[in-house]
Amino acid sequence: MSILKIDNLTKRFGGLTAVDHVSLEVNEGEILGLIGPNGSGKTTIFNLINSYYPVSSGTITFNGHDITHMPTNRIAKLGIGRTFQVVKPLKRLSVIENIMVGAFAREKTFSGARKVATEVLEFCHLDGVAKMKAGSLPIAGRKRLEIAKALATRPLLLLLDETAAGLNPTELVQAISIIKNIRTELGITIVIVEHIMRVIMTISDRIHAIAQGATIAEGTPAEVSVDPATIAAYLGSDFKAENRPDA
Amino acid sequence: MLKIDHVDMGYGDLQVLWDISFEVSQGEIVVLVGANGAGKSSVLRTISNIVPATKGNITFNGLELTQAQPLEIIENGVIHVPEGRLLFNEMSVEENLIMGSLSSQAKPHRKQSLEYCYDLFPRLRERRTQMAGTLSGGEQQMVAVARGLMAKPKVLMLDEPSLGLAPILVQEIFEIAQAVNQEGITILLVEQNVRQTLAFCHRAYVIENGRITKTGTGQELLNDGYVREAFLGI
Amino acid sequence: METFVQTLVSGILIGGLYAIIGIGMTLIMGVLNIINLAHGQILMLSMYITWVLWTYFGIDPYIAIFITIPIVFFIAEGISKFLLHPLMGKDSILPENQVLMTVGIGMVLVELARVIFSSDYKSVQTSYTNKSWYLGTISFNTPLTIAFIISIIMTVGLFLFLTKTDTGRSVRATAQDKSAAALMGISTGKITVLTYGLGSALDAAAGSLLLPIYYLYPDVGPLFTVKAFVITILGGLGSTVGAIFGGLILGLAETFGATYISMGYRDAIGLIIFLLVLVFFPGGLKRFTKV
Amino acid sequence: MKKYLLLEKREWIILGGAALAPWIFGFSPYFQGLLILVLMWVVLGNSWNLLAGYTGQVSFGHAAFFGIGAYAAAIPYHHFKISPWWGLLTGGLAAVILGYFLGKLVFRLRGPYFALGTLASGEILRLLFGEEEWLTNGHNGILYMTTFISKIPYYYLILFIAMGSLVAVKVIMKSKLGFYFLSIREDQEAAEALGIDTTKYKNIALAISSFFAGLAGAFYMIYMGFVDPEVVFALHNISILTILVGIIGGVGTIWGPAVGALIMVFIQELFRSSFFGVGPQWVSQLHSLVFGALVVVMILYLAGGVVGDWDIIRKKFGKKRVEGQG
Amino acid sequence: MKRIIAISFALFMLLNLIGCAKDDNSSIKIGVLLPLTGAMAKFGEMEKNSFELARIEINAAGGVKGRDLVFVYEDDTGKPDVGRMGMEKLITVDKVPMITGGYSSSVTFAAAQVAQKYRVPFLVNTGSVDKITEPESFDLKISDADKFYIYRLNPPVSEYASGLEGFLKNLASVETAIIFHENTTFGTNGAKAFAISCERLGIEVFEIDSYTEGTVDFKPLLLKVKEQKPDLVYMISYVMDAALLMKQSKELRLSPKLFVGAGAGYTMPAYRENAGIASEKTISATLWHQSLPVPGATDYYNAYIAKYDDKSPPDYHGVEAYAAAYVVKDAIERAQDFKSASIKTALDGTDMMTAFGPVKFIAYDAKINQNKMETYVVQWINGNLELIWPKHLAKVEAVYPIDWNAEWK
Repeated sequence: MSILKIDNLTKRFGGLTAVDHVSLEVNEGEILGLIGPNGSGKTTIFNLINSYYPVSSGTITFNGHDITHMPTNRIAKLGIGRTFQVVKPLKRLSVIENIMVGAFAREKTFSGARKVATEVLEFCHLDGVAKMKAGSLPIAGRKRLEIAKALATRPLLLLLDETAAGLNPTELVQAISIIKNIRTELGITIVIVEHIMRVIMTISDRIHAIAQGATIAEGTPAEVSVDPATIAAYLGSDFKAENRPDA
Repeated sequence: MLKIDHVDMGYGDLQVLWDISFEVSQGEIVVLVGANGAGKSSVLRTISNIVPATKGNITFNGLELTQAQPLEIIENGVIHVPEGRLLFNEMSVEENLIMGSLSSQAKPHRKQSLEYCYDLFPRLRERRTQMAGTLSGGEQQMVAVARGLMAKPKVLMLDEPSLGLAPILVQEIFEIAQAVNQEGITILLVEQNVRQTLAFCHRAYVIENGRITKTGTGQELLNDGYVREAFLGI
Repeated sequence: METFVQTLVSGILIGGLYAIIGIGMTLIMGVLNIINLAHGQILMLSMYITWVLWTYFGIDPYIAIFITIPIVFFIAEGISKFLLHPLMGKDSILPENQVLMTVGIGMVLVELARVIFSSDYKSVQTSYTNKSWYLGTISFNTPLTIAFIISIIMTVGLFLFLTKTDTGRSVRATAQDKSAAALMGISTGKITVLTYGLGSALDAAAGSLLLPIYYLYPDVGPLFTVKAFVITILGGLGSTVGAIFGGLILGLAETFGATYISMGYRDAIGLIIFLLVLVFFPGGLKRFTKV
Repeated sequence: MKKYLLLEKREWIILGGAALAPWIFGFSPYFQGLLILVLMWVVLGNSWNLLAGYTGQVSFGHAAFFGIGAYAAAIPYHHFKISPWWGLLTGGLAAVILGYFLGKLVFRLRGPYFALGTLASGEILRLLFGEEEWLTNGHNGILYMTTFISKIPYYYLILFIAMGSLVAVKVIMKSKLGFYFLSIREDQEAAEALGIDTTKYKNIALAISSFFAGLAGAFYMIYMGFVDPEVVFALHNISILTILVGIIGGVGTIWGPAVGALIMVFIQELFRSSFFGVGPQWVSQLHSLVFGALVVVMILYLAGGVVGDWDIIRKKFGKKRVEGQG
Repeated sequence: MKRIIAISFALFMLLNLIGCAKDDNSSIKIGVLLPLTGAMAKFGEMEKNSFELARIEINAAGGVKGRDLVFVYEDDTGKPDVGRMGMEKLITVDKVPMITGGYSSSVTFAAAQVAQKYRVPFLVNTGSVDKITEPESFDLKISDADKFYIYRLNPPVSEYASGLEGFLKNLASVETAIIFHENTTFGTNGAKAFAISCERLGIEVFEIDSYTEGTVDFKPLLLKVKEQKPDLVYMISYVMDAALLMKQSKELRLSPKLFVGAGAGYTMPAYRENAGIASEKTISATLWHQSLPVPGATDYYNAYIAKYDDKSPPDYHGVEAYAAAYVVKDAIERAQDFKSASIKTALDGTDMMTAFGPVKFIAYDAKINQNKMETYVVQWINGNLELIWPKHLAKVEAVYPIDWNAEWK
């Protein structure tokens, strides 16, 4: 069952085609990895899914709703949560307040939101810093807060944009376990953009590779990494150095 | 020539670089490779003293860069071509190039430098009056590199010049880098595009989480199992 | 027909004067990215300086420009350096803190003027203040014509400065991309401070040009602050050529509105155009002029 | 920090003090008048603070709402001799309606452009109300003989409104609405991604804000018995002073506008009256100068305002006092 | 937070003490409400100077009932709300038995309400909007003179042009007119009043048009004159706008039969100074002129110039204040005691001569406690402001008709 279906999605900025007729499907309960070199259009695809940019052509269907031209907040209400590559904490609010803002999407009352927020705090291992101002969190905390805020909205689908970048090995392990838990414990479908190959190859069920805004390969991690087209067109020319946790 | 010695750097309470040390010698092409957010660009920003180092020394031909004004650094020939090009979009190509030659040491040669750049990038000569913001990505990257060259660099620091470019253009940019190097300009390159850069560089450093974790010649690293595995993910 | 032509002439002449007030603002707003609510007060300040020069030293306002400009430039540099620049890095809830600072500065300037010069109206009477020349039956006010010519000259001068000199290019570069400018070795802090001074110096020229036409009292400023906004938004931020056209359009719109709609709505017309441009054509005329 | 009916104990003490204030100080109608003015600015300040301080939409045109509120009380009186007291019902409402339409226009703008847009809106209304004499009596303004000689009824009325605005802000900021406002202030894009209809919530913030500003305007009409477009739609004397009240007291704090209003009214009056007639006459010339200088110094050194930067102030001055007491 | 409360409490108490501290029997304090700062401070200053001039003269001559006369000035800053507050302070803190002053119409009216409420006589000397002395606007009736505490020395704005009416009827023959006015209370009411005068005189009014104070370019307005060619242009403006209007009229070579100003700006030396030759032969209504054969008029004028500044001589605003000071003295002297009620009774009986002219508070039309007086017409002739109407007082012959081309050479 596909929860998100992207059909011939195209985005042009002036003369530049940032996303070029990309079609992809995300099945309920899976983790889909979206890979591609820097500037290949991954974040743009996220920005199109939740309507930060207007779509030039193509359609996006989520859970049976056509969300191509729906405003961002309604898409979020429908159940797509996302994180930002450049984290966007609500700086002058405390960590728990940040998460409560997300929780209010489904909760009407203060106490209800607080309850949800407390659960999410624990889930993302943020309970120790609940009262801290979000602006003064270290990077790892901010990345987790980003996930926590999105989780608090109780999404059906979570778009994770480079949540592991800039983390040290221990933090990375923690982040991976959180992401895995999101699927196993909360049953939330995930689309993840990540540069750290190890991360994406180990947690993804399927991989969708793009370069220059266009799809170049799709399949299981094993398939994609041996796909001749990928190696030739993508891995071959855009060879990537990877970060990896020191074992 | 350029010596980075036990440098720490951070923004506020967030430490980004940890005890970075490396050296670049005259005429070399040195590459810093690493994932997004590993701190590669921060190294360059620290060298240009846009963000001050919190610890350690950076010297260039004996000049202490951590104590120098940004303009002083430029005048001494340490030139930074930033990630994402950072062109002045509402200025013409030529004006963008001129902006590269503000320093007292580059200004007298402005005319020759312009000619030199136009010879290197004939396409820019055609588009000299066009607004930089209206150029294609590859052309913009050319302007960025050319703008760096206008400053009469001794060391040219290129931050991800391949960003968002089609493979054919990436090839072209790297060829230009090599050509510039042939002219005697030292190059410090930051790249994610490991295979191609490692293939032509003299030496490389791998940066992870703000620390240097591996070093060697390009070929050594290309053959290194660790690097191969990390990049392929299998 | 005569009314129409005369209205046109008046509109253009007054528009030239507006333009030079607007250019300073457009420079400041473009580079510093703040709304300078003290712009009119700086104008007031320069008018007082010009007035003092005329009254006590007998220096003609058009010559006084050369004295007023540097004085105002240095005062503005001080304001920018010690009052506005320190706010740049400060984290505060309102990003508009610098704007509010200009409000405070404006209040202080007005009240200082009131303490020093009292609230009396001041004006200068020179041999040419009441002169005008004629083309057929159409009259051209002499000081306004001079102001118009000087403002064109100054705009061209500013345009050349911004496009042909390194400092000028640095100003534009800073306006477009601060971090890129810093990489070029430009001290963006210094450029910002300089730009405020430069914008205010243009304002000062406007003050000297305005004095023979108009009159002076401590509260004269806000009227022109609002006009400067309108021109800036109309012409597009940081656009000198845009400011000229913005000034002319405002002058013409006001004058035609006043002639053919109602004099009482004169100021409202400018503001309504302003609001419409702000909301529906962000970028103003800059789209067409590019500079 | 026990709470009794929405407020903390010390807040009740302050309100109690405020309720007794006109009686404590010698029944002097002059001082009562000053207090009324303070409270009116508290309402305006609170109104602005909700929109600017908490929602991040810095309005430079709050006079529009204040003025429309005042005219909502005045126009029916002018044409039909309907008591301006009805303005307490219609004033806020009229301001909300105006806010609805203005919001459609100005919420397309962000940051400094929003500020400019609101500024222009306020100014356009001022000109409009001055010109449309058939409706507003133009620059003659509308006058009416106020109902009470005593200040006391007005004092309690405005105290009630000020309290209402304070409690409203406090309650809102502890609810979903408040959280949404804050998130819009902090990061509009992040807020959208969390499912917040930012346009809708900005409009709600504007509606509440304009309601109280309109109410303050209606009160002004009832209390002063006089409106004129130059007074109630004034850019400097209403719109900008409202902002300065917020800045001095502390933007985005519950008690900031109250403290700011107190400071502004008393400093201005202190100087305007030459230290209440004790000082030399020329001091009165300085009242605006001193206030302007205060604004400059505050923004430079205490950008959070007296309440927002209370900790800094206490550190600087508090210690000495403790030693002195010891 | 507690400290704040404590400090503010202490402040309040201190202020209260200050407010109550002063009381002595050697002087009599009278309140004066004037704009001493803000845009209208120039006129406020002129009036304050005149009050002080009168005070010094009065005290030098033995004061009032053996006490020194003291004026307590309150700055209304040109804003009605501040004016009200100042008024309250005068009444409740300074506890003055009577108040005078009142410059701008809107402030004066707002302040008058306070005086009426507290039943403290308020002698208005400049605020000119009609309703100030109309009991109806204070919810009173014409018959309520004993409850009405507002008095006015100067004529209401509707009568500013009364002298002009006579002039137009007898000396100049005009059939059509255009009226320009600043869009203030003073301006709009003056324009309406003159339109009514025109109706009485059978003059057709082409257009009544307003402008905002501080306009730079009046040409759109003046072009209407060029198009419609009225015989008379009537203008209600303060001094700088007046000068600009005339300068630009000259520039456009307008040639109506008459340019007439409605007092205010058109009689001030600054008008002549700024408009230069363009002011020549313009006519204005005025409430006063120093050459009037009124005892004390010239003396006041000379004394003012001698004491203050010969560069900005006083106009009718100044003499209004000066005269008000003498009316105050007269009333207090006749009053039984220093209480407000007694002073009111004394004011009712005022019938005296001042440098401004005769003062007597009477009831007529919808007004009570209003001093009814003649107004005058002046003309700038060879750079001097000369009285040209009423004819029996005029020392100089009016210049009419006027050849503008010759005048403006």
